[in-house]
Amino acid sequence: MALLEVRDLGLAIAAGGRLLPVVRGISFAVEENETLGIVGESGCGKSLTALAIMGLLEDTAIRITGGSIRFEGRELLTMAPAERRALMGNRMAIVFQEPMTSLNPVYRVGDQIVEVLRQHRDLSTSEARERTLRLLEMVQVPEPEQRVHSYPHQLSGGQRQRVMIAMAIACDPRLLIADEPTTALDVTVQKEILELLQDLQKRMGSAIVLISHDLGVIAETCDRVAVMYRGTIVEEATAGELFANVAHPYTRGLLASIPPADRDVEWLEAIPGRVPAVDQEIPGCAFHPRCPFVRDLCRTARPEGRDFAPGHSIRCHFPREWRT
Amino acid sequence: MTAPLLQLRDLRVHFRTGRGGLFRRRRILEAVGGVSFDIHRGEVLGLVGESGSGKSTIGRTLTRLERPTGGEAIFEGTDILALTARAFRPLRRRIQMIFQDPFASLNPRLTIEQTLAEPLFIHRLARDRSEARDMIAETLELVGMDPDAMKRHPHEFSGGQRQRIGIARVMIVKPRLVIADEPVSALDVSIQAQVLNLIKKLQRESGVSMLFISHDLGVVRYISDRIAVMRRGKIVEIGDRNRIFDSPRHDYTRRLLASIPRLPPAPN
Amino acid sequence: MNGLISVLRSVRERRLATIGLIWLALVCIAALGAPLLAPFDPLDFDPLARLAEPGWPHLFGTDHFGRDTLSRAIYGARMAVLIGTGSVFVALVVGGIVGMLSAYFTKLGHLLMRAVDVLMAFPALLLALVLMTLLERSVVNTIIVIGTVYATTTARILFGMTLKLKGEVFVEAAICSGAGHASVLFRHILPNLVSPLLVQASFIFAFAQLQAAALDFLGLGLPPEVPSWGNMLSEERIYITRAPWLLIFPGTLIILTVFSMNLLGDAMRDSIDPRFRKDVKGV
Amino acid sequence: MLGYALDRLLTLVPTLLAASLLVFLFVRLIPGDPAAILLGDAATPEQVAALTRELGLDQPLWKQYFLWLGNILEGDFGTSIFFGKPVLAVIADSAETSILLAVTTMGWIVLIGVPIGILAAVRQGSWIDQATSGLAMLMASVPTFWLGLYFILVFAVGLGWFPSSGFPSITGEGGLLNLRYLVLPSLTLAAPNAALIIRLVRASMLDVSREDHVRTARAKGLHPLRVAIKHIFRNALIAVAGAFGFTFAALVSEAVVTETVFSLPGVGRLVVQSILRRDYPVIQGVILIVVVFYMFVNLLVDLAYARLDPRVSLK
Repeated sequence: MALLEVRDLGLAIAAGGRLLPVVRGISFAVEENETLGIVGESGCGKSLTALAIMGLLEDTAIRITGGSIRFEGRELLTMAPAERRALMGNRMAIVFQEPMTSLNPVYRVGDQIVEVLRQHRDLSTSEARERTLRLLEMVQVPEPEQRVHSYPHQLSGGQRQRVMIAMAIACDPRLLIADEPTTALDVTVQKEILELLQDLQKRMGSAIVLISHDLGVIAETCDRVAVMYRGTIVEEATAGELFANVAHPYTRGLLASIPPADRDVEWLEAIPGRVPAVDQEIPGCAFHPRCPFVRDLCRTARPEGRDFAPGHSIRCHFPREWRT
Repeated sequence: MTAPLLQLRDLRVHFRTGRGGLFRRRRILEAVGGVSFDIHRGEVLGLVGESGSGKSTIGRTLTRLERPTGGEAIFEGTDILALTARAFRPLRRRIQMIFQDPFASLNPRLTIEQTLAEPLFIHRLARDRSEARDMIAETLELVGMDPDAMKRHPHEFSGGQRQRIGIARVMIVKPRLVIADEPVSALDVSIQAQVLNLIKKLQRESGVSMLFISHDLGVVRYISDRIAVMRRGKIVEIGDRNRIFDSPRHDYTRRLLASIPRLPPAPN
Repeated sequence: MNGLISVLRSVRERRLATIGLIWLALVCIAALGAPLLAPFDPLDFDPLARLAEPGWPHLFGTDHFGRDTLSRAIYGARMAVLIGTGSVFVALVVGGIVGMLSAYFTKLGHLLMRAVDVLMAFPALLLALVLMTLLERSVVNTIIVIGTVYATTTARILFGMTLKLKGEVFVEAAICSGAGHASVLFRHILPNLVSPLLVQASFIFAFAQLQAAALDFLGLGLPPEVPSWGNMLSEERIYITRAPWLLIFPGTLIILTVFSMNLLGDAMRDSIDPRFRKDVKGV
Repeated sequence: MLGYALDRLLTLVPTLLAASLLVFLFVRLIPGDPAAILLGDAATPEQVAALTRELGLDQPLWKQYFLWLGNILEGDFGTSIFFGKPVLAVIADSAETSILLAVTTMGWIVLIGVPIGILAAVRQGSWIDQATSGLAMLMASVPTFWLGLYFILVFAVGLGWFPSSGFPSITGEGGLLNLRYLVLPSLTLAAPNAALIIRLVRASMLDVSREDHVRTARAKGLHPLRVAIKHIFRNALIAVAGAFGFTFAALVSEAVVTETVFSLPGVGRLVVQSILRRDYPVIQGVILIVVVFYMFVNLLVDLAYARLDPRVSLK
């Protein structure tokens, strides 16, 4: 049994009395000790999936339209709110993209970590403070004795993100979701944060779901990768298999779109067009209007998920068409 | 070799942070601490650095959106930093800027035609509306947009399209120097590639000089002829693109390059 | 123009705001057509019918001089509209110019905004009282005084909003295109302020009614013979038990008018640029 | 923090000077001989001549101002025409009523405004929210004197629960029980202001609830009520605290109408009566003191901001 199992999860945005699907039945599983990367462009539904797993879609315009999310064998979507809250920040935790705004500006960072410890662990204030110091050491915040008394705005972006991570791992979560954890940071800081996450995972043995728009970040950090496009996972495999044998034209297009820093490229092979608006229904394969290898079948029939190679699944009628 | 189009000499920019007072010291922040470089005709100089390195401030100072505290910028023989605002206005046609945020850089109340016609009338490049309209249609096609777009308002366009319109606004006045301040960093990867290709193509075709500011080393490598690496308001290293990437001399450049996540090549 | 349309659309979507709009239209009709609509002369004494109860021919009774309450109330609508629009006009024009220019031309602005600060050191009602002491009691002076009081707040608000817009990328882009001060101010900044100003105007209109009524009540507003709702309440307050209609009727008119304006402003506020939503605060 | 406070205090000085200049000019703007105006109609030519010399009215205007300012700083606000005693003493007599009225009113505003505002925000969109929001707007649309008159009619005249007018000092006979005289006036004065606070608390909380850090708080597994109070309301308080301060500062002058309706011997009523009596020295004195009070409270508000929002003072 996987630690986290998402099955046919459907999410829709409620707008003007209509429900517009944004995540269209995605399934994946994450094991302990594993890092799953979910990559895709904005609007593909990757962050909403993260919020759905964490149970943070309440009070938003997003509705869960179907499917199941099982965590440690228990169904989350039908769980009582109190029971679910007992898991949040405890067995499962999340690190958000914006370290600038994700911490409460009026409380000292130490107190914000203490809060989550006291919520889920039966600790005295001084025990919680002691543990907070150790957590800040773990995430390599310099001079933790001073930093616990700092307010968020007194820290740099990288330090704030370390505090967010300390808060997330405070209760030894089995699942850590990192939603674009380094997007707002400089490359040198990004590298440190990603190394920290990998290091922590080794020590704690928890599962990580890393969500990013940056294929480079995903390629460097993840064991398995799921590529999302317009609410579906179009390709999924272990990182090694995926990048060695890219099979979906979208994945290939994404890779070709990124100007590499380690070699010269004269022209980028950009994916033409853009992601259709949410309220636009696309018959057949959602990617067909932008696909350079489109054929008639793609315009009418929605491709089902299938195995392209062992452990490498794909949603495409004509994978690796560029080879032929 | 002819004289450079722009010679920047010892540019310094300082910001005051917060309000000071008799009982509190006002802090002075050095955003740019003595930067010099040349941009030659037809050349793209990439300016790369992390946030707070002062790279954007240089671009904003050259378009006089920010006041320098020292230094000079000789553009075609005149020090544009020493001119009065009034005297600089005609020169604005020659030095244009592409902004980062395509959602904020277009006035939501104006149609695309109104936005694009503005510089034409200011700089007397069009005599009347019909001539302006022809030039706008031509420029929109140049940036890969349907000329019908001119009748619409910014909110009807996607981020990539708006950035194309922003580029059209710059190219329509036929500038000599374009300052591109993180022009693609707000865009999704697939759109970013389209816009980068467009900028590169337009630069090649028009031979305009460009100061291309970005935090993304891959992007800078793709577009620039020469590259300057900035850190804390100073240039730590400047040189030809391949020299910087293949044999970086400064520690910071090396650290920067080592931090970039490695990306597998796209299959062919 | 687009702003106006979207504002009106947002109003239509709210039933309560629509009712408010209808009420305000009725007030305007009463104001314009007062001589035609009023059954009696609002100043005519009828010594035989003093404090007459509502009935025929005085539908809403008479006051202690025997003047027809309904007719006075209809003429009162005239004063309400006049004072409201007049104050809005003074506040928006004076406050608007000061606020916008101060934010745009920083050196001048520093000076002007300090002056606004000084005026804002006087609480609103006190400032109105002081100014009224210096001036004769008249309609125009009441408008000037209330307009001035709200001109200070309007200047503050506009200062803030203009400053925000001035830092907008599209304004910088216009400057980079070579646009001059006039073009930046009137083409790029002002049109983006129209809808928030409209919201502000509706709140000023509402406040002005209450302020005018308070001044009337204190005997420092409109001249006592002018038939305004505030004066009606002020003069007849001692008859609150003997002739309750004399207070219920004009009081309700004020409340309905202010309430409608507030509803309208509130509905419009939701339709404007979220950046400015906090700036225009009504009730 | 101390530096911040001192700086804020220092910036008040020029504003205060300018405001005092306006107050000074106020009497000079009234047509006629200022000395005659300040002495009232009953003054003899000798008295006028004496005051002209005392105030330096034969000197240039700027000298007159500094002379006047110097007197004020020494506590000499002049003599009331009507009462014939020092202005400061006249104002002191009405201060107790004004302060007690402002404090009780503030109590109502907080007691009514905050809980209802929180409730409306937490139950956003529910019937409770709609009802309270509508009621709040209605409360803000009622002229205070009208409300006061009906309070008197119902609760004083009709039900006889509270006295309808006046306020004997709490130091006199009856002691603290005399505060019952202030129940109706303070409720009258509180109504529109509480309405404002209800709407502000609600709006600020809704604003804050959209911020990222609230999502972080939810992700910690905290109880929704804890999120609402400790995270949302605590941040909303930054905006609300300002409104509390401005409201309190304005209450003294806003009380003009209420004090008139309930015949309370407060500063507000003193202003109105002095205006009607043309007792200019008193008007001048009251305005000056109210302005200083108003600015002082605003200073406290700024300092409260700095306490509530660590980003303000430490930046």
